[in-house]
Amino acid sequence: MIGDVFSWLSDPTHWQSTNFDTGIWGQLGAHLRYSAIALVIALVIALPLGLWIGHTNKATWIVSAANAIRALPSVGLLVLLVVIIAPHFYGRTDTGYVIPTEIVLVLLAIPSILSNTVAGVQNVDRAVRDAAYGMGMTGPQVLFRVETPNALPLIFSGFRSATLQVIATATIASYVTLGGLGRFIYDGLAQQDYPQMISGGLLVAALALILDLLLALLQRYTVSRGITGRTRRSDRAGHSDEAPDPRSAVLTEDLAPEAA
Amino acid sequence: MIPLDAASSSPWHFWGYFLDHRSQDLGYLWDHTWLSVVPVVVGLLLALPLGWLSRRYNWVYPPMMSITGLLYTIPSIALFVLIPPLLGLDPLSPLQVPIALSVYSVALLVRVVADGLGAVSPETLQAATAIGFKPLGRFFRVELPIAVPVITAGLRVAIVANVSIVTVAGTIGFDNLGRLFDEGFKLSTDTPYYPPIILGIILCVLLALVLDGLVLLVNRLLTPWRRAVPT
Amino acid sequence: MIRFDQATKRYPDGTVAVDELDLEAPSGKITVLVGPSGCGKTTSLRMINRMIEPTSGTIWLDDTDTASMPAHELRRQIGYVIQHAGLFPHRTIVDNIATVPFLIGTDKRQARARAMELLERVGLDPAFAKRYPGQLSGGQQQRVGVARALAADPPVMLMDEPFSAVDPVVRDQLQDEFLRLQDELGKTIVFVTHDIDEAIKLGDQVAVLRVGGRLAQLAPPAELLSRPVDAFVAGFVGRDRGYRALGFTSAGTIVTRDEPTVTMGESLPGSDGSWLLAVDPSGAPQGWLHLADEPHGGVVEDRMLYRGGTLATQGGTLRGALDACLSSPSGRGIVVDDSGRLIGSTTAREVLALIEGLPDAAEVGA
Amino acid sequence: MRTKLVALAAAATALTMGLSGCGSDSSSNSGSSSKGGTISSQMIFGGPPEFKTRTDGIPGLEKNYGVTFGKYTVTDTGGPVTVNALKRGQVDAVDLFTTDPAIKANDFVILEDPKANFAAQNIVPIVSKDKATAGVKTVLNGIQAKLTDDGLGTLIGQVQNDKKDPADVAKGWLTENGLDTTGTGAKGVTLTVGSANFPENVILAEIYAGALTAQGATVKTKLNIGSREKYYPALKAGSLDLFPEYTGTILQYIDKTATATSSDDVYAALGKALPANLVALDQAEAQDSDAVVVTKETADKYKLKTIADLAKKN
Repeated sequence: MIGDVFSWLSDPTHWQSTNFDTGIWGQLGAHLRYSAIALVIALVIALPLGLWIGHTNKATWIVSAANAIRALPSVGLLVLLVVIIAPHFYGRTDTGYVIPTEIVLVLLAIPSILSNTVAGVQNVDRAVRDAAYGMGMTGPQVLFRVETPNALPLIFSGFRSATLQVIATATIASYVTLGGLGRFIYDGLAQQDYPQMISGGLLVAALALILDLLLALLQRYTVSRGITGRTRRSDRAGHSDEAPDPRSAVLTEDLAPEAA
Repeated sequence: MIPLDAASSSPWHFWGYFLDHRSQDLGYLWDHTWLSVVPVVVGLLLALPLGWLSRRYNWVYPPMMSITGLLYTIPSIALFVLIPPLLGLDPLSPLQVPIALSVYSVALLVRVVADGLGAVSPETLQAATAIGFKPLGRFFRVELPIAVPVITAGLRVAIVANVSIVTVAGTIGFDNLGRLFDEGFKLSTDTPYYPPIILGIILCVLLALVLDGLVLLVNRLLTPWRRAVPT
Repeated sequence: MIRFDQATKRYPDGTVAVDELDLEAPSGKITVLVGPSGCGKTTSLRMINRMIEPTSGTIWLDDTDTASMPAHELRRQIGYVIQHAGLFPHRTIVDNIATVPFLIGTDKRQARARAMELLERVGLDPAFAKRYPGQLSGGQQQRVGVARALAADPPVMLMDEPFSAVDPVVRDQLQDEFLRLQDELGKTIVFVTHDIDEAIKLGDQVAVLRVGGRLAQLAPPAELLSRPVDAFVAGFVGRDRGYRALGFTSAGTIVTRDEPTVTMGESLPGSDGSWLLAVDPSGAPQGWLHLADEPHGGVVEDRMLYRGGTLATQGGTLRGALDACLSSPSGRGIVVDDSGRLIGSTTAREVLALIEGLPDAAEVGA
Repeated sequence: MRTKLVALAAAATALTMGLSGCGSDSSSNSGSSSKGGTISSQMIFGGPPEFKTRTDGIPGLEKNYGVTFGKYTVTDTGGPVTVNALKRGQVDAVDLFTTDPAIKANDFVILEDPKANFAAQNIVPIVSKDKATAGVKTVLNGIQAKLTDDGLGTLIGQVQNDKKDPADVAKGWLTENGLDTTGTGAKGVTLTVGSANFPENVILAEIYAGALTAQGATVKTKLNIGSREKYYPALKAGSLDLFPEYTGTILQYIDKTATATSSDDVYAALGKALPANLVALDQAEAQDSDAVVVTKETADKYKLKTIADLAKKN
């Protein structure tokens, strides 16, 4: 079986698109496109909102509400939105399926980013915030020059776990007939072509891992060394050198509302 | 005839739909419940020794966290289809779903257990040793109870996540509440057929709430000392 | 000059943190606000830079009503040091120090150069400049905190329990350096502490506040010790205030007698007395030897020393002189010069005679 | 709330459009010229994933009629997605089941299949030999005799469009055809009826179950079982006793090399291919086979009657 998967993946015709069929590169592009759009929209909504909530400590109920969205089954939501929205589109377009998919992916990404951003800002040491105001910083200066840089590790881990969830869930776009790497999984299943199905699974997992790695690198170069503890002479003990793990984000964001 | 049709397709007809298909829906609910719970229990049982090892031996911690972190990045549908070839199961084996979910639960809970155990203060550990607990006794009588609240938080995440992930297995033909979505989708011919979809969403959310509540309840029973403190 | 004029802070729930406070912190002096927790000392301090807005009353900064300008502009003219330093973890030490100059738009290079200067001024190695706060000890962070407050050369500094989170030895050191720095800079400083000893050590004047935010007494330290206005202040100032007041009175030049010594590492002389002072080759006292315990002809070693005695500095306070006598196992108080070399010894009786010879107990420290 | 979501989604779409359309399965139909300008080369075909690779799917259409489509869009297995895609112009030709009531409802045109690319798919009950008593056979064959294409289409319409419960629909049909008379013909037999998870198959299973129960059999149902890979082994192993099947597909499933296409040939071949413990009862007149379906406008525009017409030059 593993040999079959390998030969499926190493067949160049499976990578190239034809007029008739979309290959791995094409579906990879579609997968990335759906994911990127959802992540950008989620970021545009959740990041400013999270910074504002964290900074002002107002409307914290929004965080709880966003976390409640997690209990919604994404497949159910997708199907619901598809049956509502898809019939309104005519012609050679898959917009009627893209919109529901993007809504589901955005809703999926928002809670992680939002709650981690809020937690990140709120977790900034009181003394640090106090000092910032005491130095004569204005509210926005405190937010952007002090709170945001210090919240970056948590914001990043929120974004990383959102990315993982979105990449994983974008596969179910194929359940409602769209492209993306999920196509290989659902098609392989229907065609009883298990090497194709397993290859699809491997491709999605590999994509998730690679993106997470890239984000980890980005995080490494954007977050101040003073916060990561990645300093030449670290005098911290324990596991401070260990790279932040996306799963710690999953935890923190869910632990946060309980602690609140 | 037509008003009746409109009514039976309305989103509010989900209860009538449930009554009409009670045995099937209860079957889905039951499948969904055990698929959500059993893997978390299995995951916890595996995560306890692994988490303990990562605390007991410092060198175990970083690789353990990397591996479990890596497992958690694999999308669920990918894991469902990757499990059979890896374990030599039939591609349609019904075991792949609970196994995949157990893998996630372990991946999530190992860190939680390790962090929970790490949260026990050194003073408490020294005191326990001084009183005369042996390592195993100390683990079960002192460290584990103190780590319960942190582990509980992890269990809540795991179980709520499972309820949602199980529906994905419904799209590739496994019985659970996800099948209601499939059904609604298939019957949404000219106009949307809401009842099974809405019913599925409601049952999933209720199941998540109930299971979450159960974990909290068990947590309360296991940590009587926390009730004395106002939160 | 900072002046509180009927300044009051009342919270919506009715609690009064500061009640019609009238207080003046003179220019170039250190005014310490001290009192038990809940006395409103920190609230009072934070009302000056409007981290807390007064409910009523006015606070004047020289001739300016502090409420007359935007809070952040006011704050940029006032140095601010807080308990845990509150350094920005994401910025290097040098950039932390240059925070306010950056804010007011000073040229970056100039601001950093000034920050480097300040780093040395607060006694830190310039090598620290590129490090992050997380790499510094608590005491070092607090020095950076002081440097940051000084960066824009504000005439006024507010310090909120800046030294209370560090261990006693470091605290003592920081206090001494702070006083030295203030000698050079002559800032107008308002300093909050809950530690009356710190208040007495640092303050040019000390304001004791009572719970509910009322001023109990405002006086120079010595006066506070000798003439507490009421039972509350007396109780707060503490039981051994008479003894502590000696800390503000110079002992003058103490008449000493020569003290026989033995140098470390040399062999023990035959003895006629029971206690002998050991010194190092430079003449700095190391501790006392109890000759009766030691074999004749043995070599003086570290482990033989009794180190209980404190040292009095010639030209120091009466408190120091008396304590040297009282703490010495031989009963002879050791007096040293400024560089720590032995001058001679005195006794408690002789110091007491000096105290009794003072013109009037009430004028102690005046 | 909903308007907001839609607005938000509209923004998402705008972004989608802005970015390149690469990889989208149903985007524009570029590059049709390379296919030599046949009608089909300018068409997008919609169908289930397996139709792309099945021997009677795209490869069969090419082999038998020389028809190649410009692009393939995956929809669903003869379900609403396929119907809607055709109706709303997302695709031009689709794979649907002949019994689908949506064909009539939407005035769709089934293209004739003169070369029998699609094998006959007569409805046939597959039953365990040891449960196939004379009484059971009589009851089931009685049903088979009454199953017609039109009748089946009506039943599916009641489930799919009117959202009636398959059990009720089955009961109504039995009453209508006088097959719900109580009796003792199947008394003493205990069996489990299974079905796949699409409406028509569920209705058939309910019909079988209802009639057998009326005739005194003890019947359990296990409906909506997923794919054939799941239920066929159960049937073979005896945990299911009765299953409504389609002659062509079940034959193809058991014997991948089968070539029979006409109803009688397929039925005969199936009788030989079944394992010893299973037996096929009478096949019904009713068929539910795959068909290439287009809209009336398309058929008129290109004057399409048979699948072969798709291979004509435009």
